[in-house]
Amino acid sequence: MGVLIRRNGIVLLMCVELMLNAVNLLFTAFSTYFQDSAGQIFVFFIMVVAAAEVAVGLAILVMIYRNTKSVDISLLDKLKH
Amino acid sequence: MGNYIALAIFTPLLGFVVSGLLGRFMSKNITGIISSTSVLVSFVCSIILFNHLSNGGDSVKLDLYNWISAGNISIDFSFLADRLSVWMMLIITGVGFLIHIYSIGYMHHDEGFYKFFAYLNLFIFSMLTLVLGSNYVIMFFGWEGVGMCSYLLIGFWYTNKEYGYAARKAFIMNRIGDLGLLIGIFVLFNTFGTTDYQTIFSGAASANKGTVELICILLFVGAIGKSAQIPLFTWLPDAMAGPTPVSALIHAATMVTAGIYLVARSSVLFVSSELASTIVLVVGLVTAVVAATIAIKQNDIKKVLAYSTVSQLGYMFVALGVGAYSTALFHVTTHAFFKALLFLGSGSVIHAMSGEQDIRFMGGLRKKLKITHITFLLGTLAIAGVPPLAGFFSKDEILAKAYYGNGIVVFVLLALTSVITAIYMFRLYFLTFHGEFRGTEEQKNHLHESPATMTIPLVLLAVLSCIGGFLGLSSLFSHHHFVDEFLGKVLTNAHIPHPSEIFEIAVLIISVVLLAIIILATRRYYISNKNIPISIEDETGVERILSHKYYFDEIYNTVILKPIEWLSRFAHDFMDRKFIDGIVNISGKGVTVCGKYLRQLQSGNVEYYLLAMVVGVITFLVIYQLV
Amino acid sequence: MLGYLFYILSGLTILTAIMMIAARNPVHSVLYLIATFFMVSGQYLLMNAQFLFVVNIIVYAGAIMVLFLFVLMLLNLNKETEPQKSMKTKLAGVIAGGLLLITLLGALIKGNVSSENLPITDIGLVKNLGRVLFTDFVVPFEISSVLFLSAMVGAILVGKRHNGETEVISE
Amino acid sequence: MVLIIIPFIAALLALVFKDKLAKIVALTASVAQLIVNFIFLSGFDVKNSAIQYTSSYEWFSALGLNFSTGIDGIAMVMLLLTNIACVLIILSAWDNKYPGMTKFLSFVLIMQGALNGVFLSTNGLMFYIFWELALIPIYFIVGIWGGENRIKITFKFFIYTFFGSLLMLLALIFVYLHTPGNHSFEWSEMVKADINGWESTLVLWAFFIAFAIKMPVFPFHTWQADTYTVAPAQGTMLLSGIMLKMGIFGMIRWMWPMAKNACGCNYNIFIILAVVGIIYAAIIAIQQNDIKRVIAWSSVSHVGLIAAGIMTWNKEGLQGGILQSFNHGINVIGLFFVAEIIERRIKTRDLTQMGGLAKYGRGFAFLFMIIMLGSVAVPFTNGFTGEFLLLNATFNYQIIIGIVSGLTIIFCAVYMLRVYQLAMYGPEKDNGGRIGKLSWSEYLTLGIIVVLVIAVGVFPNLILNISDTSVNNLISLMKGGAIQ
Amino acid sequence: MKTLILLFISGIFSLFGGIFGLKKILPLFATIALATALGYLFYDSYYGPENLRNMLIFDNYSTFLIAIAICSTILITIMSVKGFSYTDESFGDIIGLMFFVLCGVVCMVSFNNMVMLFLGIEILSIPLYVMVGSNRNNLKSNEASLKYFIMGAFATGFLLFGIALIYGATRTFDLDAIRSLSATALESNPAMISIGLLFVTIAFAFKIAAVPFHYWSPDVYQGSPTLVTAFMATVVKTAGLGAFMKFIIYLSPMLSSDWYLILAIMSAATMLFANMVAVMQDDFKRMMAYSSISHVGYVLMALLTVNKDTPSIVGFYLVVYSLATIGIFACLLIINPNHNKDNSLSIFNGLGKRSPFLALILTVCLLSLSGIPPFPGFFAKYSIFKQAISEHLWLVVIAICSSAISIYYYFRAITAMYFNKVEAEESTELTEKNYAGYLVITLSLIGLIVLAIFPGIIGL
Repeated sequence: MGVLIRRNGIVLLMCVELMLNAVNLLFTAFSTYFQDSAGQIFVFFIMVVAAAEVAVGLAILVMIYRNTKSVDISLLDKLKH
Repeated sequence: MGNYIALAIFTPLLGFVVSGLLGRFMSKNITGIISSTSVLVSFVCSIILFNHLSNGGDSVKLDLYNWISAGNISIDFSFLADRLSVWMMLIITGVGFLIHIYSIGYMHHDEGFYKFFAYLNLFIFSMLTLVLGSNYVIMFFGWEGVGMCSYLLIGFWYTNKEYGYAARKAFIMNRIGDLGLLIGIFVLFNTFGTTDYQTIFSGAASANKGTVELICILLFVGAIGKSAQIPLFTWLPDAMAGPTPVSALIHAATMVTAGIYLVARSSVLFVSSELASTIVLVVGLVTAVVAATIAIKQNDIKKVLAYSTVSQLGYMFVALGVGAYSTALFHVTTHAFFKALLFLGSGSVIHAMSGEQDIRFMGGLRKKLKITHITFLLGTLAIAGVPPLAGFFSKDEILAKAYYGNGIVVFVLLALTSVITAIYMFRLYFLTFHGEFRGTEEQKNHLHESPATMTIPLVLLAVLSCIGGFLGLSSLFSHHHFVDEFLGKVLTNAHIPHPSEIFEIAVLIISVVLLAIIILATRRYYISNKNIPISIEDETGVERILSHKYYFDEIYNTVILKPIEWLSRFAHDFMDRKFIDGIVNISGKGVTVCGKYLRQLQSGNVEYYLLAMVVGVITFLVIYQLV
Repeated sequence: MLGYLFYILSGLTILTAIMMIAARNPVHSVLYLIATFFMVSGQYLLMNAQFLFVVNIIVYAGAIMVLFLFVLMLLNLNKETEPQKSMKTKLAGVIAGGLLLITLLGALIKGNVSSENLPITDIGLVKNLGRVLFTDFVVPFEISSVLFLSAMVGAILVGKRHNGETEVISE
Repeated sequence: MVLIIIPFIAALLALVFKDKLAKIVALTASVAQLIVNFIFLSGFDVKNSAIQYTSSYEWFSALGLNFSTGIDGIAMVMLLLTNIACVLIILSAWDNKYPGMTKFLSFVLIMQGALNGVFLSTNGLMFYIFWELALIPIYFIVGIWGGENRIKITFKFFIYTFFGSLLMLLALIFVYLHTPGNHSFEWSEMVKADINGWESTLVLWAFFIAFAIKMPVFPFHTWQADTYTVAPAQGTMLLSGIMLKMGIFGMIRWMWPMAKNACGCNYNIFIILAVVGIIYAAIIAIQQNDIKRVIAWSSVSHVGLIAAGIMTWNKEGLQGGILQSFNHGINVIGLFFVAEIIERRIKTRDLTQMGGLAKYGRGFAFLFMIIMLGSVAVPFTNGFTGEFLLLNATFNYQIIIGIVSGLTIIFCAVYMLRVYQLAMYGPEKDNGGRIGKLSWSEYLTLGIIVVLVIAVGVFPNLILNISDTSVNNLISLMKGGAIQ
Repeated sequence: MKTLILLFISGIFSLFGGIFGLKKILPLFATIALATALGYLFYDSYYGPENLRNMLIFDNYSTFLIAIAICSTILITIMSVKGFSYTDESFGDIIGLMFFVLCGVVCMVSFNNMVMLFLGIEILSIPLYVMVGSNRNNLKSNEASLKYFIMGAFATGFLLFGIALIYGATRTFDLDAIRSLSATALESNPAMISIGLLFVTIAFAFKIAAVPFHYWSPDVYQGSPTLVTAFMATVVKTAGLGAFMKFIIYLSPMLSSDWYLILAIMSAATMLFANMVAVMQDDFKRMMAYSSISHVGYVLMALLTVNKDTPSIVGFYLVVYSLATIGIFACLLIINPNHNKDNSLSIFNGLGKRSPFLALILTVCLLSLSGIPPFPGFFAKYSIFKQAISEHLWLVVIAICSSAISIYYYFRAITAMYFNKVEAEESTELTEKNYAGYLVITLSLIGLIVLAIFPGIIGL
């Protein structure tokens, strides 16, 4: 939900992380419930991906900030229609 | 014998090709001679055929090849020379030949000389096809062909805009009739499975009565167009735009009688259909009266003759309507003689007057144009019905048949028309040839008699006009009615009692007396009292209506032409552009408009995109759960 | 006992998460997020997923959040600079999110997930997980190296300062 | 097969050469094409109702697409028309100095190949492919060498007709899926497809709309007048002379047998539409001042009659329709070429700006006259026989319809004579435009047309015999007989 | 397997090549490497399907899709000689990333386990985010990158959630197991599995940009450097659609009619929406973006009916689509090598005169995309129609309508090339000779012609 109402790119990114965490929790719960370790392995991979994503995402944000001096996503509307 | 048919038909075609293609490289005389000769050949063939038939020979049939074959339709390109055809052939080629000769002189100064002769030959060819065709389709072939030639010849002097319009009008009005004829032919096909004359006529008796009536009416519609009957008669006076020999040949002697030929040809069908015959009678009668009255007030020498032609054609249709087919053909013959004579005579006058056609500017021509004058006078007497010239006998016969075949009303109206005919013809004659010359000085000095190529046909036709009547002497004088005897074998005449002798004598005496009175009265009115017609605008009452030809053209203009023009604009500007194309364009534009609005969805804002995505997910979830 | 702990932890997770979204200052958001991660780690522990518990704290709370903070500081964004969204957008966001939640819940409630107590197992131990990871899941494990490599290269490629031309085409 | 390949090769070849040489190459190719066509004709057995010269190669068998060709009588007439017309069209371009003449000619040749393909193909999908292929060159011809406002108009034309053909594709696939046994796009298999009830009606309508747009039949005609007007003369000739025959051919060869179980009542609607179109277009033609527009509308009117006649589905109507397709193709090419000649000389197509052209162009006036009369369907000319058969068919179908469509002979006379008169007759306009001498190519083109007009008028059986047996076969097929 | 390794190693080599300034030979190297990878691919597949611990399965089908992707990449690599002119120093990095994306593609289309699917998508996406933004000085590129990233991350959430739910219902990530368990799972946990499937579908829809999850696509296509756009439009689309198809084919027993209905709606909406909006576009790249969205709609239509023909139909479609798209983008790159100039349709004005060859190829490609016979695009589209017509007549009708609409915008470009007058400022000749670009367009033209004459050569 945070993704939907915040404009700050970094906070948006954090919200995405939050979402991933929620999914992680779900996986772990299922995993425990099923007595199946695959779920937890999956969580591990999600964490891997999340880390990679954050790295790239933050790099992009930095690049944007360097060019526009802002991380406000609603200012980005050069490309439309 | 079949070869003679082919020779008769195709020599003029050859003449057309030769004079049309090579004409411009040959001298005018040679062209004229070639094309005249081609018609002469046809004429000779006609005489041979006539001889053959009148000696009791059988009808000659010539099959060329199978023209159209599709499904049930199979049409042979074949010709049939029976008595009716050969009779018509004689008139066409005979009068045609004379007119060809005449044209050599008349058209001598025209640059389109060779073209003119080519067209004339083409016309003769088409006309022969018309009368010789052995089925309705071949006849229609010729029928359209003569219409086309008529179009070409009326518009011969194409640089004049009015002439062009006249030509168009003629063609289109003919086409209206043609449509009727064409549909008639379709019905014939439907009913008899063929259009061959012989098959149809032998099967006519067993055909459905109503269908035959329908066929006859449709055929008559065709005849109305071609023979310039009410309501499609207005083209004929306008057709006078063509060169005068054309008027003589096509619009007096031959083509316009194609309608008569058609009805006479189908006499088997018409005899048994009362309704159609009545329609023919009524139309013919009304036309005869109306056209005659209009002719009184015309000032153009050729227009007077044109209306006279219309009126005389009406006469013939009356004869057809009462079932006296050979009588109608008899009148066709005599009419061909004297009307051709009159037209050629008027041509000679126009030639002398350097193209002037208005009788108000003529007068006193008899001194300069002696031969023309005499021949024209003979023609006038003939058409007025002075015994014993040709017109008397044929008209007299029609009157008698009408009286005995139908009744007193028709008789009286016809007689009245006859009187009016005499009046306008003598008006014409006196205004043209008597009194003072009213043209310009220049025209006066230019007045001259026409060359021999023109006067010889005049003389020959005058002779024919004088003696033509003896082909069908009424029972009063002879028991030998040649026309009736010759044609009676192919035409199914209705049975009409022979007129009594008292009737004949009465008609003879009355007509002579009446004519004498008319001649004197018109002479007094126009020559002695110098009542020269005034311009149309100043006339009042009935005269005005007559001068405006009963406003036929105007009515057609407002009732038919204008609405069609309006409809055309409406259909194009509104129906097509706005409505039909509008729908097409709207469906196209709809897409672009949709595109225009839909692209607004793509606002460029990520938050909004995310939101939209979630909305999409929700929508699908809902669909998923609900459905 | 464990049951109560679960509810408390859950409550706190949700609370901190909401706080994170609601906080004006990005730095506060980060802090709330770290708190959330700790709560989640606690949940892992409750489920006896020890490996995940550790990794979560190290990777998320340790590495990722530090990265966040670092960038925030680097860009000097620790102010309430963020202009507020219009009420309408906010409302739309809330409603959309809420609806998503409701429909999801509605859909899932139909399913019959039995609510028996979770058995305590030892699959979450490092030893067990490691065995699975390096037997069954060795392929993805290896392949995730591609991911990391590309993320690294990418981050450098995008993030490094351009030398030479500095003109920015903003047309 | 050969007929399709020659033009394509020639098209490539023509591209290589410069203007003059390209013209020679193109003309040679088209004449060669015509000769090949005559060779086929000479070996063609008119008594044999089967499709002859069949050949088939696999193209994309997974889709049921084979390169199958064959000629029956109907196709033969159309091929003749196409190949004669293409010679005329290339000849008529001899005096034109378009920029990029070579490209122009190669487009014309591609078009010829595609059109031959359409008429030759006995495979449904191949038919469709060539059908579309024919659209592309004409799009460029009109778009590149067209007149004012061409972009919008070609766009509309293209999308409109493309939409129609997509419907046809739909119908073809639909029929394909109903062919017995292993599905096939071969014509002989497709006619056996078992489609009934409303499905059949759908197929019928899909085909009809596709073909009706192409022909065009009222009310799908709105692209036509504009496109004809804006296209360069040769483009218009291609469009009107040959392309619209694709629609007629399609109706006879594909629509009718494929949707044989559809209710006959649909044909009532079609015929009424066609007949309305006859009168509607004729009335509009009366008032147009652009000579090409008049001819365009007259084309709508004539085609309406052909469509109405065909859709009575009796032998006379079909034969008349085929014959008239041929005739109309020749006549309309002649008329458009006449318009082009006038435009070359006096730089306008506005009838009100013309007048008295006959004076300094007698030969031209004469040739124009015969072509015009052919269009008016005067006996001696080709138009007569066709219209006679067609009108007879409509009349037998329904008296009122026959009479109403018969009005065409009046209206046609009205507008054609009007054109002739305004252009050729009357006093000369003082804008200095005169016809003068025609060049040899102009004479040759018009001459060939005139000879054809008269020859077919006098011996219509030349054409009718070719298609006779095939039409019989088609009719017996529709009546449930077996194909031979 | 060997292919995957080869690709990865080549990627690393390229990275180093970039560092050590071997830019000149990098495209050559990359092309050779890709060709070798392609060779290995076929070599491996010759010995039958290869199963990698139930994680990846290289069968004919995935081999074919990988081959498409690699071939497309080869063409793009050739173009890259001039294509990345805006950046010199990171050239090697971009080539390397391209290889990594290909690794992702390999994982995606041959996945046999949800983990691999997830990892594949991420390996594909993360380098792409970077590539999109690789023109660092262009704000449009930056913006595109960020948008793509944010939305991509969001979509990843959906994918994970979906996988989690499927896991919850079936207790496994293995595709075969899911398939065999599906019957019991459907009984015991219908809601969970169906919603899980829906979420995964949505993630796929996002990746292939189907309406209404297409929002990122036009912006990103427009903002990216042209070559990256070409890459995304071909390789990434191929991968996304290939994976999605595999997903559907494997799990078809689990997919309810409701699910198919949603897919059908998505397909219809995609075709209509994309085509309608494309009509109004002035920017060529954006127009091509919508065009590629609309093609997704057609492919989705094919996926509605799963039978033995589906893979070959989709495969054929993808080949034709990729060839034409690359041809178009290559032409665009030749015409407008300057990445910072805008790509409005007017750049094509008078191209028919300026460069007939280029115009010809562009025309052929556009006609092929619009599905006009006898260009291969027609066969592709046609086979889809044929596939769908018996069950989804309404959808085919919509497809046909939208095809007719699509003519409109494809022909706008053609019109511009041939019919529009050249304005003075645009009449500049194409000075710079881009031989690599010409090579590429010639190759794609040959490919298209071959496919037109022998459309049967591609069969699985």
